[in-house]
Amino acid sequence: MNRLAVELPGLSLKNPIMPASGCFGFGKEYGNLYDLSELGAIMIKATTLKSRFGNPTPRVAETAAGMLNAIGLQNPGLDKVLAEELPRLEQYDVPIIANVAGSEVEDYVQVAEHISKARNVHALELNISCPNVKCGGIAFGTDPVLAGELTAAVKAVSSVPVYVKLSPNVADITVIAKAVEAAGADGITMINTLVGMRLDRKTGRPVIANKTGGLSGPAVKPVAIRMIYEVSRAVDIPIIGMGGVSDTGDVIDFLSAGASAVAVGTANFVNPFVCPEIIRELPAVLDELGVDHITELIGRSHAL
Amino acid sequence: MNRLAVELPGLSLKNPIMPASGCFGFGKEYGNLYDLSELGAIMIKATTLKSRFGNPTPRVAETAAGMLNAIGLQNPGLDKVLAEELPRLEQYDVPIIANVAGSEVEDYVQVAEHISKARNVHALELNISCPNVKCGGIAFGTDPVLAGELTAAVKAVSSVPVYVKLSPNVADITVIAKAVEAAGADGITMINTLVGMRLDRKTGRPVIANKTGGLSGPAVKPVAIRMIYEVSRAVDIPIIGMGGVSDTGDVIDFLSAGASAVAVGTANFVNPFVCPEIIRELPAVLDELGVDHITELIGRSHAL
Amino acid sequence: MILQEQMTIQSIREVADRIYEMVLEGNLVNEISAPGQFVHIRVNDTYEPLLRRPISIASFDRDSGRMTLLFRAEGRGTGLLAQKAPGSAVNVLGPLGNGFSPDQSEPGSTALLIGGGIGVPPLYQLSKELTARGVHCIHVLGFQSASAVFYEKEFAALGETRIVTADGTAGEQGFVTDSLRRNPVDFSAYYTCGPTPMLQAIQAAYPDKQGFLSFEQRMGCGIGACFACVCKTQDSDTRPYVKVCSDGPVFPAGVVAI
Amino acid sequence: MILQEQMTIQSIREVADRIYEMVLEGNLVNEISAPGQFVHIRVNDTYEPLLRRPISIASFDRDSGRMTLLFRAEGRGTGLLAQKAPGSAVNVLGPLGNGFSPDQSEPGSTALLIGGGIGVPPLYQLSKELTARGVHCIHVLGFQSASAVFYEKEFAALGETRIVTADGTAGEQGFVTDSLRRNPVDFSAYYTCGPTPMLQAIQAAYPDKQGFLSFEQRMGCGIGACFACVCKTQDSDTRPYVKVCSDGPVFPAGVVAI
Ligand SMILES: Cc1cc2nc3c(=O)[nH]c(=O)nc-3n(C[C@H](O)[C@H](O)[C@H](O)COP(=O)(O)OP(=O)(O)OC[C@H]3O[C@@H](n4cnc5c(N)ncnc54)[C@H](O)[C@@H]3O)c2cc1C
Ligand SMILES: Cc1cc2nc3c(=O)[nH]c(=O)nc-3n(C[C@H](O)[C@H](O)[C@H](O)COP(=O)(O)OP(=O)(O)OC[C@H]3O[C@@H](n4cnc5c(N)ncnc54)[C@H](O)[C@@H]3O)c2cc1C
Ligand SMILES: Cc1cc2nc3c(=O)[nH]c(=O)nc-3n(C[C@H](O)[C@H](O)[C@H](O)COP(=O)(O)O)c2cc1C
Ligand SMILES: Cc1cc2nc3c(=O)[nH]c(=O)nc-3n(C[C@H](O)[C@H](O)[C@H](O)COP(=O)(O)O)c2cc1C
Ligand code: FES
Ligand code: FES
Repeated sequence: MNRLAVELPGLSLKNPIMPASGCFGFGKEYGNLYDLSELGAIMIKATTLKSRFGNPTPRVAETAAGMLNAIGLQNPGLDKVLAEELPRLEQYDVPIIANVAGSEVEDYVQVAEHISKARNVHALELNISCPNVKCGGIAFGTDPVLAGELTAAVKAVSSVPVYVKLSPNVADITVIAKAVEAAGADGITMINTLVGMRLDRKTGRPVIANKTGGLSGPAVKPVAIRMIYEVSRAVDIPIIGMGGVSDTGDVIDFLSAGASAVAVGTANFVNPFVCPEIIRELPAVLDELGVDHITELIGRSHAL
Repeated sequence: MNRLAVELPGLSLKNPIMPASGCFGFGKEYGNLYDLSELGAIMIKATTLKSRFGNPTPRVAETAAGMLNAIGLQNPGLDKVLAEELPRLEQYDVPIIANVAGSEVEDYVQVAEHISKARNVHALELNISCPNVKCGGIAFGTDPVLAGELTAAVKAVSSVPVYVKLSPNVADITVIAKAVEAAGADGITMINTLVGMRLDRKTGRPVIANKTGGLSGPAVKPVAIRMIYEVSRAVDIPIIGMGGVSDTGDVIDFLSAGASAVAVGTANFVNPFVCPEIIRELPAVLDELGVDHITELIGRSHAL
Repeated sequence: MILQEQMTIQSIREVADRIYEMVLEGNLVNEISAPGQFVHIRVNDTYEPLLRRPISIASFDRDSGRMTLLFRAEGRGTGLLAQKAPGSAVNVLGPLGNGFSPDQSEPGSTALLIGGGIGVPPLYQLSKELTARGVHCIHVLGFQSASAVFYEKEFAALGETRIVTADGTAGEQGFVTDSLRRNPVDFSAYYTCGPTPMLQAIQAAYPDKQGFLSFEQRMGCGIGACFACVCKTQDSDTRPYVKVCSDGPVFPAGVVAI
Repeated sequence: MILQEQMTIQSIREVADRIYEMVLEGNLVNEISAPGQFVHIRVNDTYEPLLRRPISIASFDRDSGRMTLLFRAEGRGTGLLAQKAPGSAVNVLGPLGNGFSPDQSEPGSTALLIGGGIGVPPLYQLSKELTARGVHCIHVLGFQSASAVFYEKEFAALGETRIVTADGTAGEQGFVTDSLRRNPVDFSAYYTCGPTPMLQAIQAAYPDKQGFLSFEQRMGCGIGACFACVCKTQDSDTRPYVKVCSDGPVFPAGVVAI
């Protein structure tokens, strides 16, 4: 028995650990450091219909136990991702979750339709929560009606299960979660980044050229845990949790909060080997906790 | 000329530094450590009509560069605050900002009416953003209509200017800010805490008895800075900024973002002398920045 | 008076499995007024860990300006504290709280001192002061297992000392209350510090004795301002709550609702 | 191959005002392939500071397994790095990026090496390699003021070395470009590293020369995955952008749009 295996819609994960979208590119660079087949899955960088250059630099800034980014969904566009990035990832025994972004419903639909047909794409992650682009993205993620409509439109064309990535920049995240569940989402991924800003001490001006950026890293973990706890009680579809996961203990916390699998973002920049290290450490932690199978940890926080 | 003096509605501050509500009690304990007359002002602990015991313990938990609290507005109630706490503070040459909380509009109104008549209370801080009590508090802070109605009701009875304390747990904080401005608020204080959760590693259960708590400290600073930046562009009333302020550099950042004065919360627990230390360091920092008067720093981030 | 001071580490050594003894020197020692007071330690000057850690004063000596702490390297904060080198400085806030009053025991009387795990340290200074007053001290000290036992000799030098371990690898097997049930002792007042269930059991076992209990609670400020560390009281009409940091950590039996 | 290694600090010393020279030993040195590559350093194992810091390799020696870094204690991260003690370990990721190619200069030719401030370090290894190839090196090194000047002797040992300071407290007064305008030099290729305005001025000053520029950019991953460090290119049709960390930090003149 594989004590780490987790079954989710479209995804037979050998372990519940995967790099988060935007923090791992299309796997090429990390693939030079370790065997990507070790991973449970890979969430690739957001893909849009046309290639995007993204925002001006500086695009990142450090904050206390966190970082801000405003990459602005830079990516080579659907055609190149289909022609180059996804085929290169076929050498690994690892399911790909394709992060889909756009400005209009129609953009999302077109990307979803085509990318969901790629051989190694086992699920889509609908990015309705990117805070760093002017149109689209977060607008869908803060309005339950728009979020539901977009989900339904993408579900209608996707060949694989659809996960919707939620924004934490809302008053009540369960409202959005229920809306996308009702619209047919197969799962939820959360959280995307909190909108933040850092100023230059000397000039007083924003450090990031885009002014605001998305806050990620250990600083946001308490918010992520709380929201996953709330959403996992509000919906019946599974959650892939993220937001500050940096070590094996964090993975335990996210599963306990109610996530069924866990994505690692910013921590890849701090320690590029963090994902395989966590995967190797997990069995010993299960022993310590007296747990046979990792799925027993899911939702422990809800026990009365 | 006092290079640190700031004039705000109801408040002639000798410097823009004050302890944040709930992080300084009613000044008694810190008054044993240093002379409270050094402070620009004091925001006292939330006062409710009746005394409150608050939430069960544990009430605090540490997080990466932050902490969670769920005190639950414990306070001795309006009568005791008027009879004991406020008179004791009269020995100091420092304006008091009274933090007013309640469950119903009527509670707020009663507390506001009476406490605003106390000799040393120069302004009210309407707490519509406490995440740690079941009724009231945050409910008002996430609904612009309720927030406006409450503000107007309190303004109608208050003998001193009314500042409204905003919650960061919203999708668009400018909407609430504009609503309370329109309802007659004299100023805004922000941000209160972000709702978060920490789980016990062994049991998977929430560490805090109340389950969720309010996240404060350096971790939330980028969110506070961003929101102050946004609100200071959206309204014409002044802002007292807070959220992670721990040193003199942070004060510069908050003023640059658009705050006219700055409150220090969690940092008092880390260094009980942090407020007077910052006040003493500020003139040298103004020199370094080549600034004559501290008010020149306000809103620097908005420059094009 | 409460000071915030950069105290110098005179020595640090592991006295039992993950239990460290740290000797600190500074002016703060002059301000200590009673055994059972504690200090609030900032383990480094970064934001991680952010909060201070409360640690009891295990013993102190005004002449040398030194005090001893005994702590378990438990989580992140105490783990970092254990790695400090002699000669380096630690940011200490204290002395805090109200400790035990050795005056409560008459010279010639017998005091029972019951400690559990990292609740043992403050009893050491207390026993020294009681013994100096001519009070006869009996120590019953509970630990998880032999590897966790510390300061056995130090306590034995002051009076009868029973070691009790949960797994029986040292001294008697069981909890301190088991030992006291098996072999009762005669005493006039008890003083105890340890995990809450232990305090509860002891208070229940000696309803008629004068007793003093030292409590633990998660803390924010450590000085009474933040209301993090409150406990409900048994007589809630006269005094609805107490704060462990500033009203305690030591309370007479019957005050705190446990 | 890129390694993540706990490298041992052999020595650390302040060579100018807030400029530190740190010698590190480890296997990573075997992987260095060119002058101008950099490493990405995690200054401690807490979350504060969170991100790694990019620092150029100033020189290295495969035989001893050692490399030298020169960095300015600027903010929080480099400030902590400067406090490290010899014998302790630092978490280093590298070698990263593509450096300068000494092969681009023929033996016997003259190379102009222009450095500004903390852009000076990578030029040292470059000059060593060029000189070893028989290339004649002229160094023009710009600093804020006399107190910030470092490695003047080391560069002078390799070839003609001009020091230029903004305030004139050492060498010539002005910027490196002022110096080169006042006293032009004859050379076949230039190599430069420093603040972007300096790179811009140099590229503009020598439009017809072969040149290689090393760029700085705020970084996340340091290995090409996060798109934090992109720059627009001059010929955006064939290649819309480059990443400083993995495509650079060194680019031939005319590639990056500055
Ligand atoms: C009045 C008092 C006196 C104490 N005296 C001693 C002593 O002499 N020796 C000793 O080893 N321990 C003592 N403790 C317990 C000690 O404070 C905790 O073990 C320590 O705070 C744990 O910190 P950490 O960094 O190891 O753990 P972490 O898990 O990193 O701590 C996370 C947070 O929880 C708090 N916390 C965790 N456990 C406790 C606890 N048991 N009590 C209060 N807060 C806790 C921490 O202070 C911190 O804020 C005392 C506690 C109190 C309240
Ligand atoms: C390829 C490359 C090579 C470099 N080589 C050297 C060198 O050899 N010697 C040296 O002293 N400096 C070098 N730098 C600059 C050095 O990385 C920064 O001075 C350092 O990151 C500042 O960190 P801090 O902790 O001191 O400042 P902080 O203000 O705490 O830094 C905050 C954040 O901003 C980033 N940052 C700040 N300044 C810079 C900068 N100029 N470039 C990139 N990121 C920055 C930090 O990495 C960090 O993420 C190099 C930069 C790059 C990109
Ligand atoms: C540099 C960077 C780029 C990101 N790009 C994307 C993206 O393209 N699509 C997306 O859905 N999320 C993106 N994110 C958000 C992460 O996937 C993740 O939700 C968030 O960072 C929280 O996780 P962490 O704290 O582990 O980083 C990005 C985050 C970072 C730091
Ligand atoms: C222990 C604690 C108690 C608090 N109690 C109150 C309160 O009674 N009323 C209120 O408006 N805010 C309260 N706050 C919020 C603070 O005033 C402040 O808005 C917040 O903590 C952010 O600032 P900081 O990061 O500097 O702590 C409390 C915060 C803490 C940490
Ligand atoms: S810890 Fe703040 S009141 Fe006790
Ligand atoms: S720093 Fe991540 S791509 Fe260059």
